[in-house]
Amino acid sequence: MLRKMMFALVLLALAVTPALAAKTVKIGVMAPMTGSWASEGQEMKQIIELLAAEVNAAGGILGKKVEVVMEDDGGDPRTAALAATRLTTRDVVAVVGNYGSSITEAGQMIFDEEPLVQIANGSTAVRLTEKGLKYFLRTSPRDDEQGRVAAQTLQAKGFKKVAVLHDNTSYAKGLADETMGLLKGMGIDVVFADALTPGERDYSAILTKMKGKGPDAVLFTGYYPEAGLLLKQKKQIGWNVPFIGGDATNNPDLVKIAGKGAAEGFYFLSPPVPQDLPYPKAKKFVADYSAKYGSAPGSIWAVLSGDGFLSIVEAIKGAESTDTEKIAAFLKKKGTKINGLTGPIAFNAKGDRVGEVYKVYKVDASGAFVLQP
Amino acid sequence: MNRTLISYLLSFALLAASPLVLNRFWLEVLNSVGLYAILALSLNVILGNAGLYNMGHAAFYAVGAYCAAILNTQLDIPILWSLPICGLVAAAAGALVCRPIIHLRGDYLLIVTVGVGEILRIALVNDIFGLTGGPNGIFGIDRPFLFGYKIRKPHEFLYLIWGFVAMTVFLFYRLRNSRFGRALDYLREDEVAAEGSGINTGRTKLMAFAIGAAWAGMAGALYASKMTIISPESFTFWESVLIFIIVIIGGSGNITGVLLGAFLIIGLPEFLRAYVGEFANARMWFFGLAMMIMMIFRTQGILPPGPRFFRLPKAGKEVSS
Amino acid sequence: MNLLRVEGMTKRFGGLVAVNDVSFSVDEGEVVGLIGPNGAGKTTVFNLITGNYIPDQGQVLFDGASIKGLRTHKIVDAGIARTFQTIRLFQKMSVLENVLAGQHCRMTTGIFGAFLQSPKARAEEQAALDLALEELEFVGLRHEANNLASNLSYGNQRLLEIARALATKPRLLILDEPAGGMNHQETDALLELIRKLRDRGITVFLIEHDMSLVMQACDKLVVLEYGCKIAEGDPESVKNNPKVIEAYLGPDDDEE
Amino acid sequence: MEEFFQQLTNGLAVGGIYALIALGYTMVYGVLKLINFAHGDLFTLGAYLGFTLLTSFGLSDRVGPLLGVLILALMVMGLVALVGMILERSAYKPLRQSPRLSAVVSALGASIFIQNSIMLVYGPNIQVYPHNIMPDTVIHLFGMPVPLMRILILVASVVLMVALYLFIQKTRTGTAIRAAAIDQGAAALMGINVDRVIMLVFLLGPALGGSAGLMVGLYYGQVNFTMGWVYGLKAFTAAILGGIGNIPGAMLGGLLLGLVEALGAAYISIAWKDAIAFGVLIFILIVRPTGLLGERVADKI
Repeated sequence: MLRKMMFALVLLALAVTPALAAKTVKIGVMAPMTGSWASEGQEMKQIIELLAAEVNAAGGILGKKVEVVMEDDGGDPRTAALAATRLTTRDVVAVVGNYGSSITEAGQMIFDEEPLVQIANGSTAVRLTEKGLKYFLRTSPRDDEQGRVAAQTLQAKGFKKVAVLHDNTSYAKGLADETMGLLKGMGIDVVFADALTPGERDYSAILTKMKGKGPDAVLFTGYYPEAGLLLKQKKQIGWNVPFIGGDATNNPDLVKIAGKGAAEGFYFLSPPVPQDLPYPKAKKFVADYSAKYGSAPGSIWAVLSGDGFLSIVEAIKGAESTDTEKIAAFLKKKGTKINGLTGPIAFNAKGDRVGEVYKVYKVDASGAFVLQP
Repeated sequence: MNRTLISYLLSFALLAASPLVLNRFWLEVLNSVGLYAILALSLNVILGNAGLYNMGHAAFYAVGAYCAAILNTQLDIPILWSLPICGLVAAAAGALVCRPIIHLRGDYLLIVTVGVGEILRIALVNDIFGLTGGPNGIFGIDRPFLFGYKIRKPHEFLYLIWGFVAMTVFLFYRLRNSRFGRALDYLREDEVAAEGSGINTGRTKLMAFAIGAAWAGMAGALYASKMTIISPESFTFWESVLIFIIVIIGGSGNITGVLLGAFLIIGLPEFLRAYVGEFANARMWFFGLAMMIMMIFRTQGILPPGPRFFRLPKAGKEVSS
Repeated sequence: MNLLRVEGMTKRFGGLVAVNDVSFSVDEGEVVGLIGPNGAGKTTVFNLITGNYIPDQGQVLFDGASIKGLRTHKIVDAGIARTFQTIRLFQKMSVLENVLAGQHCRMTTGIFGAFLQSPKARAEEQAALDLALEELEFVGLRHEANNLASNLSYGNQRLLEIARALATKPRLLILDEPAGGMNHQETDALLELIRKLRDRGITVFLIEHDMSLVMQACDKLVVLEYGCKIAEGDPESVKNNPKVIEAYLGPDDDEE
Repeated sequence: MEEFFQQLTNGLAVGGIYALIALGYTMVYGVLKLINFAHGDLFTLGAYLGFTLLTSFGLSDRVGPLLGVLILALMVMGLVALVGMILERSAYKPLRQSPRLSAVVSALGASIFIQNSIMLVYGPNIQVYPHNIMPDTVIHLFGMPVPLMRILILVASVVLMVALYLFIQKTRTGTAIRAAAIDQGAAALMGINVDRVIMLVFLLGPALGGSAGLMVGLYYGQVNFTMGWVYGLKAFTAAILGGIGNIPGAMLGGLLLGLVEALGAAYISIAWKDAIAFGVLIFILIVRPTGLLGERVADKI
């Protein structure tokens, strides 16, 4: 019984952490550092720390150094809500993250009530910006935009019968639903629509079933590990059908998993990868990143978190304040253009990124991602 | 008995005073601990008292959460009003699901409950009956209103959740020291002897599941209103495992032990979050290590239950307990 | 009149016929013994009566009504209580709690009653405690009420099982080797207890290997061998039944 | 009809892996009555160790692919067996006399620990096996395209399973394991060193799990640190399906589960595949409460 009280006392003592006067500008990052999505989170951390070092080397913002405050959302909503609350107690002026729409949503209201500006990176669910939240923005495009591009691509390539496969995550299903809705209007038949279980290894049963339906093309809206396996196993059962993926398949590991032979000819939609951008900023970033960590960044989503970070830095500079109202107003102001890693960034009043973001890529025989005209 | 009561009163008084010194984060941690305390106490009835291996408790938690969410978003029923309904629906689900599997023993029951939990989660993901919103879940759930006052700040939830915990502890102590509570003990100790002493073991098991499910369901409703959005990701197999771990580590069958277990298992990772900052990705590594060490050094859990004794009159006089 | 009537009861386990077409009856107020060599199927007969097993054929009538196929707790509820050959107490619980188990089926407080603790529920709980203590007093274990069951001696554990069975307020008490593991003194006390039971109007049906106890305690004996009944009658006639002597007691064996 | 047979081979390939992992669960369970939840993570460990050995020594370049993989498999099995034994000594042995579920929680702790250790050492990214190790050949069986690797994997798992079965049934040590599984106390009285038996079981089970990890790595090419959780739960389901503690049961359960998944996905729904598999499990347990080959234990009253 005493134990319980002692525990409570210890909790009390530890909780009274000293709050020092702000000598730095703290920017919070919500990322999955543990759990199934840890690879995304750790890359987000690397990218943002690299960018922060560059900002600091260039003199910081408002005469102060930038400090990155990481918080692990564990990739699950409950932990994310706790992490968000903790971040609100750590004197941050704005937040980057999270990866995953449902994870973002768990903390969204907490930041809104604080209030803090939040710029999400891997959160494409349409509804996130449809709630009328004043301080929420995102650098990632929305499912409906990608769905539109996906449907147009399928139409442009002249496919008449399409199979749609997702993985029953919020993101992949959202994209699949958006696309299927549009395909109907275009007179394209969806001959197959189902969801695989992510994290498994053998998708032969699904491929065999899909093959039986005889589609002209397959749209897979899930993530690269499964996409890679699907491509590899598709080749093994001797099925030669074009595969098209969503932006979550944009990861160099896709080719490693599938093998060059199997990956060749795979199309996917994605915001442009930094390597392909004409902007010097992007080129410098890729070079710096590769120099520091040994390889180019793999996940487009992690790169988008870098864009979120840069947007906040620029907004604080532009607004000359760390006040939430002012940061948000600056970001949403018409005419604001931030020089980001994935090109110029501008936001509309809802907090969505404006402009054509999606490009079509194709994997060539050497396994490289080639931007399609 | 009195010492226990005093410690409880003191602890709850401390909790009630905690918003004075704790910041929002720690209050939210306490809220999380409170929710899991309710879940673990409810599983404790099934696992700790009745000795039925249930590793799918998140299923009932999910039933309650979705029930509250659907009632609230579709029929505008306030969360706190829907609380008893959620409890009843979850209890019905518990009794219904367990009816055919109740005769399974030990580990066979364990895997079947895991299966039930997974089937339910998959059903939720696949938007069963068009009610659950698929992988997106349900959003826009109202915050609870108490006497016309909207509960939304961490410390307000602290009082709501821990008030519910206090009520649960109070009722479950009564339950444990009742005819039903004893029946669960008999069942756990020796099913054949219990049946032979005239206890309807089949029905008792079902009741245990129903009570446990009812409380898990109400915890789900509280969770739904606290998060305002729920999705199947919150009700995975891991969630069931977590609740299971709390009960065993706390001291299977002991209410105080289970509460301590909730502090430890839910509090520890947040503790690590705050104090191993540099090693954020090693957080769960420490956690796993701590679990092993804890079990090795306290094999019965933190506070294993003791036998129940009655205060007896001197021989020949009347009994009073 | 017959309190218990078994008619043509048969039970097979796989190819083995454990109980073969056995019929007998137990009258109200009697003490009846079921005897036979090891493996004769005595405990199986008990298990068939108490619903732990269900007979393949035949009928079990209690107080004129069929109890065949009922679940054990229903049969207890109907008024048949039992003890086990291998002691099955709730070892980690107190002696008093063990006896309270028997009271369970005579109480009505449910889950909501437990939550509310209404005066009625409290009164019922108190009455159950009182009765449990009375039964402990009856078997002579009251002073052990707050001891753990596992701390009792073997003989006392058997007595505790009887107290637990008595707490169900049975009309028929089935004892499976009640003297097993008891010393002489304890056996004598047990004999006394069985007589007291009869005085309370409880019918007793027991399996026992201790022949002196059986001969002194029982009004009637039923003898099994290889699952078949070979004799039934008062102890004196059974004792002199040549079939029994041959099959069970053996030509040179003493009663002891 | 061709699609049906194709699905059968799909199911058998997945089921073979399940069966191999399930053996580890069932062996440990048989002797210790412990659900070793860390077993799935030992499987992952096997996959990662295979990856390291493969990429750092360039084994197959020196001795040719077949011999290379064989040596690799032996090394991986040995190392994972060693880890399994250390795990048993440190996390389970102190709990042998305690309530069963305490050991289960210790096993869950070990699972989290191993999984996160792997993440900390290798990083959270997916690791991809080199591609050129195994032949990419696809052969045609009755007109069906079947990757050669798939057949090899099935053959390898069957060989391992049969070897284990013969070892358990025909050797003295195997008899000791079976005896300890039935009654540890009696086995000890008969002069069997039960402690050694347990150690042996914790060498064999993890070795098989590790070999399954290696196979998954070699064939599917992709491993990540959380995969043990997915495969572990499935394999545990398979072990229960066959009757836990029963070695042929684990094999049967694994293959059956693979088939149910493939056919369920093919003819009912892919999204509901796992629900169908669990539904079948529950149905079978309702009809046969101790699994397909599990012994029915009647209560001695």
